[in-house]
Amino acid sequence: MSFILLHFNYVAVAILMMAGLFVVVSSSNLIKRMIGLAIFQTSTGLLYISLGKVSSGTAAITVDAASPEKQALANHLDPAYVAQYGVAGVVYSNPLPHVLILTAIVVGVATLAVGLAIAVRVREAFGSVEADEIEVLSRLESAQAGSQA
Amino acid sequence: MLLAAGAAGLLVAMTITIARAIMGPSHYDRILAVNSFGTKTVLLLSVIGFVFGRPAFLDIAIIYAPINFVTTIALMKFFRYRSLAQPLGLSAGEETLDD
Amino acid sequence: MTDMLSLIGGVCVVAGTALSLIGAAGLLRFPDVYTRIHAASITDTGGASLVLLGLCLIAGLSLTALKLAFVWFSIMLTTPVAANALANAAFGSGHRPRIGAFQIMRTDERRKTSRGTEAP
Amino acid sequence: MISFETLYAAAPALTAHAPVLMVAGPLIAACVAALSPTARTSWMISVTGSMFAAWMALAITGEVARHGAVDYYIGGFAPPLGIAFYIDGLGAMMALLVSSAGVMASIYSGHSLAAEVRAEKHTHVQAAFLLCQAGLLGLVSTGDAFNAFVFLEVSSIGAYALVAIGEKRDRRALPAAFNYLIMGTIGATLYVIGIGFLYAATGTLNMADLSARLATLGDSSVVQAGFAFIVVGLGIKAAMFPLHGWLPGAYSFGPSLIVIFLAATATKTSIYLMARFIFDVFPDGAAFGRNFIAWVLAPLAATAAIVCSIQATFEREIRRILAFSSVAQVGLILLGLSLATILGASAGLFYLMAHALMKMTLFMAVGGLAISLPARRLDDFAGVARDAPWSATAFAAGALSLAGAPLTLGFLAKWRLLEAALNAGQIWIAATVAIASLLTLLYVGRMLEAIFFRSAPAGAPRAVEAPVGVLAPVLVLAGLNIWFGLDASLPEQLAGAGAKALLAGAP
Amino acid sequence: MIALPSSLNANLVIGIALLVMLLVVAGAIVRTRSLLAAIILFSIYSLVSAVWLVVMDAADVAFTEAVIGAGVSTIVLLGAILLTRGEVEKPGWRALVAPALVCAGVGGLLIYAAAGLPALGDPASPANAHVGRAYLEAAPKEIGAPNIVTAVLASYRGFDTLGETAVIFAAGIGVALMLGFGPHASPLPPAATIGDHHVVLRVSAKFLIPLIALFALYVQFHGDLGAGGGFQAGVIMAAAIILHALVFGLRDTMMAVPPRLVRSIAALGVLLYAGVGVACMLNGGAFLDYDYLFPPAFEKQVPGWLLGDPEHAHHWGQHFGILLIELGVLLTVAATMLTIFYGFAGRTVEAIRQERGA
Repeated sequence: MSFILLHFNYVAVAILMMAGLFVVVSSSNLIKRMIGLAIFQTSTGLLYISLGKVSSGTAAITVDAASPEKQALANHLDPAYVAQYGVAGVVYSNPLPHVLILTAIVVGVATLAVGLAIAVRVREAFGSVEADEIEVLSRLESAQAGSQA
Repeated sequence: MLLAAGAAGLLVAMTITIARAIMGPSHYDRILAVNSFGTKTVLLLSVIGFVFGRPAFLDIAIIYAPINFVTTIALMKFFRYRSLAQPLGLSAGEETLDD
Repeated sequence: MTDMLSLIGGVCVVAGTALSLIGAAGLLRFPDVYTRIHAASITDTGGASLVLLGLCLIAGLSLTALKLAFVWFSIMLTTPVAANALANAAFGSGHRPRIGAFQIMRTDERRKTSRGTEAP
Repeated sequence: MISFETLYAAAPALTAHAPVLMVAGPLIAACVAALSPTARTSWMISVTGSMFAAWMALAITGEVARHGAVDYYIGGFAPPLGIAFYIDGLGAMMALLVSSAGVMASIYSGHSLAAEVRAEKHTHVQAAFLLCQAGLLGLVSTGDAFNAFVFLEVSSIGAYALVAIGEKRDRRALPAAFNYLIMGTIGATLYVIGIGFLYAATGTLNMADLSARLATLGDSSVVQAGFAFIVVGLGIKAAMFPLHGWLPGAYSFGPSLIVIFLAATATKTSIYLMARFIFDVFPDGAAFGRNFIAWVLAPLAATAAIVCSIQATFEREIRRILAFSSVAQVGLILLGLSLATILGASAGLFYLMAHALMKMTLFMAVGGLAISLPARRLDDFAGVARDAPWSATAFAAGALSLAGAPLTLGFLAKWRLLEAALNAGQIWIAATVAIASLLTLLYVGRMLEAIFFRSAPAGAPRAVEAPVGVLAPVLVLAGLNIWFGLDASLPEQLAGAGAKALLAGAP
Repeated sequence: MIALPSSLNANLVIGIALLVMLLVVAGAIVRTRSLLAAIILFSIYSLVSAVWLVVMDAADVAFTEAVIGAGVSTIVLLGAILLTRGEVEKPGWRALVAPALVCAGVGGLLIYAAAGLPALGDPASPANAHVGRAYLEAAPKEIGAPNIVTAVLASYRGFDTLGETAVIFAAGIGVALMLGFGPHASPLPPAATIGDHHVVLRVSAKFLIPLIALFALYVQFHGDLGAGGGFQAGVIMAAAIILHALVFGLRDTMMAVPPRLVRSIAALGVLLYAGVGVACMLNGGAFLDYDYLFPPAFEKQVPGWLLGDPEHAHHWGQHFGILLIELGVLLTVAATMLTIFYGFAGRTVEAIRQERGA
């Protein structure tokens, strides 16, 4: 039971990734595909953040040793646990995945913006945002270029 | 304990709001749901800041309310004006585009 | 004294949550957009006020309380305005209330909405 | 005469920081180009930035040749805490390749861009191009797995937008760019997931540290999944055989500035990163690694070499022929690497450089012709040899090299590949290389026949010789195809050093 | 054996509840055919994941996700469907078998790996024990910023952040190239005032806009003390201007903040960031080594009161370095977000105009 609970995050992330990827590869609408791509990218972040969580940890913003906040954070924990895994009496979660995912989120929004901009231009050029229709039009164009000769 | 109960209650309320957002039926219902969901999120963020002993994270709650507002206005303009560029306060939006 | 305040604060938070829950129930159960707006926005502001007041009592006089006041201020500023704008937009786009003085909707339209089809 | 020695001696202070300047130079140039007032100034900034990067790459190559691999700790923090650049023989070779391709492409763009993009957009096009270049240079020099992802994306996002602006010539550029974006982003995201798994298993992101920790760790499902995600993700970016769907569109509809640059570098840098992971980061003895090379990588590469060569033979549009040929040649490069011997790797890397050179020549020549002749199909190029003899000659040099005609670089490259395969006892790989070369002859023959031996139909639009600014880099590259065919010591040294760096402990 | 905190605590339960919510929302996004519903649900998805991130102690990431996912992404997506004029997806999937196989392959591999991953919250897992812990121990001494995420982001992995800024800059260039250089890109039609129904909105927006901008500055300069930083501040700053455009019209906003200026600011931000790196190099340190931001001779001249806390006095190079590069990030991000908004919103006017002309 506890194995399932403590690995639930990873399974949930896997399903979210699959959902995102499924929308990207199966949908024909370009905008919908971008939404799927955004979900796919966001779920990667969830994986990293899950890896960096520390039980009973707190966000990696150091707390003053004298502040009441610090007492509140530490007093319900096993002192041995705090001594081994804490820094200066407080257990913090791992900051590194947070840094990486901040970067990844930024990359995600950049991709989203550029992708949508291209999709808008596709609509202006082809009159459609459905991949199948665009494909037919492109094929037609290639074939026409061939038959004129 | 009371705070945890509060957080749990807010989670239930959020779930119900999501149900409305999924069901629709009209898009206005969805906007309403997302707006109301945003408010509940702000509350939940504030409450869990206290539950976990780090009220410093209220900053996120503070900024979320205005961002939610911006999104709602954008959604509303989408329906009313079919344009994000029009100034508010003009009726239907169609004729105002002409020079 | 602080224990007492924390207790009152906790009760306020729970009360506010209950208000939010009631609002959510209304959002789910009410028949049309306007009644749902009514349910959601009133309970949201009320619930938010209570929850934030409760948290303020727990926090005591500090920077945190100031921040909470700020959150309250921005919720009070934005939620009613957004609700107003939303109702305005919905009315402008031809949605008519299903009950009350504005009920001028035809029967066939009503059937369509109650079936849950997506409005244009 | 300004020799490499004088340049190296001139700026000792700069060369100490060469690894990071090589990346920061084009990055800063990109900002300045975006701020510059006219198309002309932005072009000059672009050329300057690219040349600066090439100079730095030269300095690093010299340093690596003399003293071995170069480390650079960014922010002064030692790895694994900080991000470190690590450039060994392989990295130096790639940096030199990318930056010299950048110089050629930016010089070339001075004239070619005017025909393809509206003038007011030029400043931003040059900025995007410089960002693309900075990204690829960062990718080949960084020693941090996540940092590599960031630079992969810097280069990709610039490239997506640049491919899309080919719409002015042909609207099909837009869906091609969109497709490229979707595939590229899926690839990059899979790579990030793979890095996440490796991070979960080892707790580090620095490649050297990863390698050391993976060696003590042994096999686990997490490491295996990490390996799979990294290889598939980079495989998409490298246009490895069944994942190459984005490439033909992007190469045939983008404006020539970006196409020549991408053709020479984009897939190659991903191959570089993939090789880094397969041979360097993952422990040598990892069973899944060896199985992957033997049962997946090599067969897929062989299939690519043959199937895509056949596809190229049946294509009608000249750029699509070249694009499918690129996928096939990626297969040949990977075949060389998959031998996992020093000889094989050095043959693969040699082929990588040779292919970059010849594809760049070909795309540049075609782009030069297309300035005056807005055509895509092979038939439209009938008889251009008479109207534009210089461009056609350059094209012929590249094409002959691609086909592996004796006395060209391509011949040597193929010969080395054959030799390495026979040496490793992999007869079927040798056979694949031979068959692929024969198939190459077919489509190269078709192209040369149309350009040289057919006459243009009456009334068809005639080509005009490309302007000097375009012709000069094309002819230089064409000359290099022949020159290196006669004296291949430079690429040979680079490839040899690269292979040694890649397979430190292999036979 | 040290007793781990009980596995079933409030943290875990709330986290799982939120993940279930995420799964439901994602399922609904996959199912719905209405693009608008998908966008609204995506905005909810971002919000839920922001709360989840707070539960997982990733306050900075949650901040970013909230302002990006629920704010900018939604608005950009709305702009895109306005321009593509398709609110409803065509019925029928393309082909279901191949996509399902691809997803099953990826998902299977993920779940195969998941079984081998350490349990959630294991403090001794390799990921948490090695470099991550080293940052927690080293950053307060070496950098001096209480927010360790900011310290790692800006200092240890400052080069990643430079790359990230470059990515955003590239995206701004890309969107500008696609949408923002049109023949009528900046001058918009004059606004004719017809009956004004939105007095409430206009008045409250006048209140809110300076407030949001002020808060952006707070997030910017508070970034090394609490959650926040240049990136979040940039997005919030852009949100303030976007709100202005939404309420008072794009034309007025573009007159106040011209698109050309915005594009230049984006480049200047990256330039500032890289310039700090080069300055450190010229003073004898490595690229982005803020300890060398000021030449030593200059550092001796600094009056004591400026250094403040004597305990952290030797970090002032780091402190100012982080401040400067965060400013660069702020400029680039705010300017790029605005460029993107201008691109999408400005195009709408043009599209409608073209349609009417045709």
